[in-house]
Amino acid sequence: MNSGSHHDHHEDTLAWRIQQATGVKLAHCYQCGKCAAGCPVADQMDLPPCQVFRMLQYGLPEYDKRVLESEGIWLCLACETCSTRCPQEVEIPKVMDFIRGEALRLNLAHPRSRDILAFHRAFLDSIEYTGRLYEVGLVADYKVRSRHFLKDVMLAPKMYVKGKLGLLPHLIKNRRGMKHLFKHTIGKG
Amino acid sequence: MRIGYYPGCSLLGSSREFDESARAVLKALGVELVEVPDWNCCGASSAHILNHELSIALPARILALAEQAGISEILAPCAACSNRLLSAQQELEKHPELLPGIEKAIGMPYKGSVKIVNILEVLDRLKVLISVLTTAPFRKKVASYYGCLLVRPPRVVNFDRPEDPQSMDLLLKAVGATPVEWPFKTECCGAAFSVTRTDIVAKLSGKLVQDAVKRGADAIVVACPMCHSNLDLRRAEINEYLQKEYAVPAMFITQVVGLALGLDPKALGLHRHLVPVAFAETAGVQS
Amino acid sequence: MRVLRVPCTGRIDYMMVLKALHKGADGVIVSGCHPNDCHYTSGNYHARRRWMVFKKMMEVMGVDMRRITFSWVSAAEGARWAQLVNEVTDQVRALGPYTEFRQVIGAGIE
Amino acid sequence: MSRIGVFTCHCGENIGATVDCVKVAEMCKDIPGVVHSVEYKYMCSDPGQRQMQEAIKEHKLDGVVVAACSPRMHEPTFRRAAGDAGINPYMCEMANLREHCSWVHEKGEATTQKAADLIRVLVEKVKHNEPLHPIKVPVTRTAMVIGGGVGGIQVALDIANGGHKVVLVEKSPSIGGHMSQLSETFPTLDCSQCILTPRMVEAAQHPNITLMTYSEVEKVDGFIGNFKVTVRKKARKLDEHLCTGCGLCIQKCPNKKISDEFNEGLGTRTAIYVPFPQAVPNKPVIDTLNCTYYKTGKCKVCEKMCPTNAIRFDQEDELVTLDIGAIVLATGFKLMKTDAFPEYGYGKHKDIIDGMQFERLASASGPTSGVMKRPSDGRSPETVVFIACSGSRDRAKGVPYCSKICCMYTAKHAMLYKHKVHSGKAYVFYMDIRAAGKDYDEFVRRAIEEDEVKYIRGRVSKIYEEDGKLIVMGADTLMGGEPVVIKADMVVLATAVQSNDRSEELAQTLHVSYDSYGFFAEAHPKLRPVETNTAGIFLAGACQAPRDIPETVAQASGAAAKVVGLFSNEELTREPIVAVVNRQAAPVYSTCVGCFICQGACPYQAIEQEEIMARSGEVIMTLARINPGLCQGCGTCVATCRTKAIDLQGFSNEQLYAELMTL
Amino acid sequence: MEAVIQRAKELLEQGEVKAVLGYAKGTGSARRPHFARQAGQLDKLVMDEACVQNLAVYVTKHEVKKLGKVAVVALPVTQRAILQLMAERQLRDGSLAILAVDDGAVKELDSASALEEHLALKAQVLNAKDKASLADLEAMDQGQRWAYWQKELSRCMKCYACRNTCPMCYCDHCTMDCNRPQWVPVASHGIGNLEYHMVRTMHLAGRCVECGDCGRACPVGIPVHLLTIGAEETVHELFGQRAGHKAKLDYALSTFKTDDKESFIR
Repeated sequence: MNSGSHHDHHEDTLAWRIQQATGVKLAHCYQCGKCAAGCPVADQMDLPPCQVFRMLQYGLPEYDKRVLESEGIWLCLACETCSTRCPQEVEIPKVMDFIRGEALRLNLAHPRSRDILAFHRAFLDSIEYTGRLYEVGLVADYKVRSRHFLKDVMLAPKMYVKGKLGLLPHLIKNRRGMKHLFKHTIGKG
Repeated sequence: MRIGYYPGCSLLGSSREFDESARAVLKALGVELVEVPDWNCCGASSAHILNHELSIALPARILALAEQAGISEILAPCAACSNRLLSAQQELEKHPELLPGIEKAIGMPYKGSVKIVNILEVLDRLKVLISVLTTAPFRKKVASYYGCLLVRPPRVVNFDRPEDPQSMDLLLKAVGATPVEWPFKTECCGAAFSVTRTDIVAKLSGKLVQDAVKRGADAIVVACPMCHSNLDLRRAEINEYLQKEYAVPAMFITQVVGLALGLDPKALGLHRHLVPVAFAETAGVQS
Repeated sequence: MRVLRVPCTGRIDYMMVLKALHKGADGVIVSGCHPNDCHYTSGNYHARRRWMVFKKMMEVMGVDMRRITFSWVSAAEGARWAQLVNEVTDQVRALGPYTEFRQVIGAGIE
Repeated sequence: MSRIGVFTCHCGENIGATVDCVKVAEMCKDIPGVVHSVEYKYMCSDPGQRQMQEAIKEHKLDGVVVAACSPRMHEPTFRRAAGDAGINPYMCEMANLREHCSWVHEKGEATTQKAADLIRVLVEKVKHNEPLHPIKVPVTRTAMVIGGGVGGIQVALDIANGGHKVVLVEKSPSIGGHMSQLSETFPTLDCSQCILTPRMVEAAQHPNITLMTYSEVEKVDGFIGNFKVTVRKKARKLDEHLCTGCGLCIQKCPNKKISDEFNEGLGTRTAIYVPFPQAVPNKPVIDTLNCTYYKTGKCKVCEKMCPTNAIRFDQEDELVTLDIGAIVLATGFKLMKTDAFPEYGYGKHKDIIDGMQFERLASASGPTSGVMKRPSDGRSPETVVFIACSGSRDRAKGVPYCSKICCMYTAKHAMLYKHKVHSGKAYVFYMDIRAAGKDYDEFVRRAIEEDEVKYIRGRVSKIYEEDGKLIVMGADTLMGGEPVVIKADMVVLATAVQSNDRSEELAQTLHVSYDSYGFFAEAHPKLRPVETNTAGIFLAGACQAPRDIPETVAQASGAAAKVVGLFSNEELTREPIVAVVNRQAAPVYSTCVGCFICQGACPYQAIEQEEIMARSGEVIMTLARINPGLCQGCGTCVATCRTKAIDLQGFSNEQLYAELMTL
Repeated sequence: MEAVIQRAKELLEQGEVKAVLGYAKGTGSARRPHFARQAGQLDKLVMDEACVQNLAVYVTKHEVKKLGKVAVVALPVTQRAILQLMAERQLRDGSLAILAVDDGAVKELDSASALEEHLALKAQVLNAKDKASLADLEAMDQGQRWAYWQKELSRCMKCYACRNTCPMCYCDHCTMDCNRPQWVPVASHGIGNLEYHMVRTMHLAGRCVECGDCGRACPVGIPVHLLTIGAEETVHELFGQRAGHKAKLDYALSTFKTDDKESFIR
């Protein structure tokens, strides 16, 4: 017996790739706007979440590109307010995660995402080499990557005084295991 | 009571006082903590942005290490850590096909048998004991601030109710505090944008500080290191954004409970805050 | 997938399941109205007990019970029925022909 | 040897598009016993049926298989046609090529082969069919209507005016239902009570209608034409015959602070009360949960005041059993409560109300006498936000369906508000405006164009309270999802229409089907919308799905017509699908061993004992016998019988075995 | 034993019963059923550990019923079978004098209610050997169980000894003999054997008194009693009902509870 679901899959669309990777079906979104209404950063986004979904629903290359190039996708805080309240139970942050990955893969990430990306990369590098987050190293690395050398120069000494900044990294014992872990996940490329 | 313990990176650095106060309070309540040996970072707010598998493998390694150490229940005080651990555990439960790849990456078997709990859940179990042992009731008006990760997404964390949660309020009542009725218990503070988009943090956290004060709170009580650093370390930026000097301190729930139990403010790391807890020294002598 | 119509789950004699296997079915779905929702008041409650005992007996005999699916689907649940049939047919296809049982049938042909 | 005819239907494209019907008809000719096999575009059409009838005569067929759609649709059609052609109607069976084959498979050789296989199975069944004869049963010409809202009243009046007795059962103290709570009705804005109360009075005074208010159905036995219904008459704690409805008891009751259900908690009532001034019957009940006497053993003020000594503190519930021929369910709906909305404060904000509460605020007979006052502090709200689809079309809240009435009543609410507070601002958050109905869209346009209600297309994410205002955080999807924040004085949630409390329990009592939301299921969504799957039980109104007043009343009249039609017969014929215990010649008599295990399995107490006696009067054996009047043909006894002594006509062991062995 | 013989003698001599059914010495150490229709034949009666057969199988036979009231030397399994047969209306209440022998004591019971009362006093315990065998079966995986039963049943020649020795298989017209339709193939081959034992098990689930006679009767040593006893234990676990304990029919498969618990129906 056939399931009867033999629609054409537009494999070249972002919507299809999202469904494959996250299981989220874009068609579930009926554009009620509740996500945008509750999103703490919607007013800063060039495309609020419901607009991102609207564009993806078309399945047209020019709209997919606009989504991938948007700044808004980098502002999502993954606070899950939208998905918690979504009447259609769409896991929006999961989709945002995936779109960001695609934007990077296709070299379409918004220029202003550079800082955010620099932070995340520095974060992961830190744990790849030490196993745990080394905050001083992270901030230094971030500064180099983002070229915001002067950012937070005032905060660090205060934190140090309060005993909140360790100058030496915490190293875990099995650092080779950590390298192995990165190699077999993000490093699979 | 014996329970596994996963402090997470923040509790070793910028939120050291959360670790200190959690250990102090749980010790006072007779809970023995068994730290997960050679634990690693959970990936927190970065791994899932860049790579899905990595975001599962990092927590999976922690849980597998806990399993090897014979830990059946693990406390992750950091809300971000407990959220990531739970997400990874459920993702592996829902998609067993991912398991071989993950086990290969972490170089260990993973069973998924460890139960993950947050600090409020553990304190909630000890609530009766806490109220009995309270020697210095915390007679302050407080804004209990849960943030995002403790209660959302509800299908993952399955803890308290997603809007207007109650567990921290009840705990605070148990130690003599008066929680204010406020609508921003689970609004986002700006989370991981602490370093990169401080402007957004100032705005979102600013809204929280402003409203808490307006509703008469003497302190904002948190259970998440990220929330705490945004409300405390970023207070200068918040005040600049709001064009007003707000001095309301942000305290960890463990610090509040610790004070109520009569523990030494220093042992609770209260001196580490950038926004001073002005009443900390006197809190102990109030009745 | 072939459908055999009976008025009520209460009418479903376990012999019918055995005969379906005998005729070479690789999977069987036994289905009817939800408990409490029987068109004939309580036929499905009796059926439920019968299935509980039957399933255990089949397990003791070593029959592969992944091939027999019991389910409640009401007349108002078309989509659920379609989903069930798709899932079960996929599952049974994945299991392949029930060769163990077929060998026994083969032994019966004189 | 059987002479069977096979008639394969294309059902237009329904079967023909994926199944090669011509080939199927050819293949069927090779089935042993089949002497005639043809296909036709529409077998159910007149020429199609005639073709079958002619073939029966011409080829002297003794059995027929019609390979077409589901037997649920056309089995009666073809059986009647076969019967008219001279063979026993039960010698006709249907193979379901449409639902079981063509609709679920793609075009191809395998699909055609499967179609032929399905027919083969039914041919084998027909070979084992026996001629059967319908069973006649008498009809009790009294109807019961359950639910005394506008739908139930309409059903009762229509049946009563058709000349038949009706018992109208209502669980609350008065008939009238939700409609009696409404202020005005869309799209005409006429007063709800003004049009409803005359109907209530008419029902109460009709000689053919017996009202049973404050009563609930406990148990239903029997079958179409012959139900036995047990009704619990809850104790009003007064003698209805003595009570004149003077109301002195109510005036003097000291306990006046009880939350008033009729006013949706916005007002208060006494412990002895009538729900509303126009209640029918206008006889009070004592709320024993709140009455001081029942709580403390002291008070009895009402008893002292009553001029006719009608109060009966010791009155108990009474169980009444009635003979009923047909039942109509008109039990209505309930609204989702505001506490189901975490993001809107779990119902803790007094000024966030639901649609029915707004009706009471707007009603001249309501707690504010129709003056707009918000519940928290009684101030006139200057800004009101109405939120449509609150909980509806929201799978996260378990209600994926559209509640259907909210678009219209929200427009009405906004309009009523604007009429009462001219300077006020009314905002409506909506997702779609569903205003299909006579004068409906015009009504919504009037709200927008003339009364200047601001419609915003988007959902509201959160509402919180700040400085005495409700901060409504929405978004405008027509402005690219831009966040919209409105500081409101009052928020009205058009909450979802849900099946009534305990509707599933009632459905189980009546053995009718219900959907996963607790709404009663109709027998066919298009063609049998007022019937249930259980013969003799009908539906009207919102107990089946969300409905507005005009639809409910229309459906009520439809259900009444069905009942009146049923009552136009002296006797009913029932399908002869019943169980029988075999009988054989002496000395065997039957393969029944008389263990009577079947008795426990029968849901209908249809299995009796029969003693086989010798001429001497000595009992040789005691065997089971099935009363065909009581047996409904479920077949549970058949599957329970070890010696296969019981069989089910129409689904016999031989028939099913033949089908199975043809799979 | 003396007490039993004594009482049996009285009953027989006073004409209260027409015959006494008990055990006598058989070949070797075996015991066989013994019908005594005169007092003189009573001396052959024995009662010892070797008396295991469930004598209830004889009391439903037409020949025995025709005799009139009969006294039966009844082990607990026999008592249970008789009570179940009365509940299933195969024996008239009062048609037997039951000489209950358990733990050496003798008690005369002449009604179903007396039997029910008597049986309620003692818990029904499965013997250790059968319990262990059932546990072994349980421990196997599905494939192993299949292989086990296929091997065992391959020896079955459908002699129906298991059926004939069973007190609950009293039907005059067994399903096995039903040929319209022929549900179970007659021949003793793979499917025929498998289906026969499945049907026998289902027919006895909730009715088996766990005497184990079917297993003992099998000439080729197939442990068929494990099937019926296993099914009876399943019924007891699932529904808390047991065959042979109630005077009024209390058959698990013709009753139900609305909250019967299962987890496999989707």
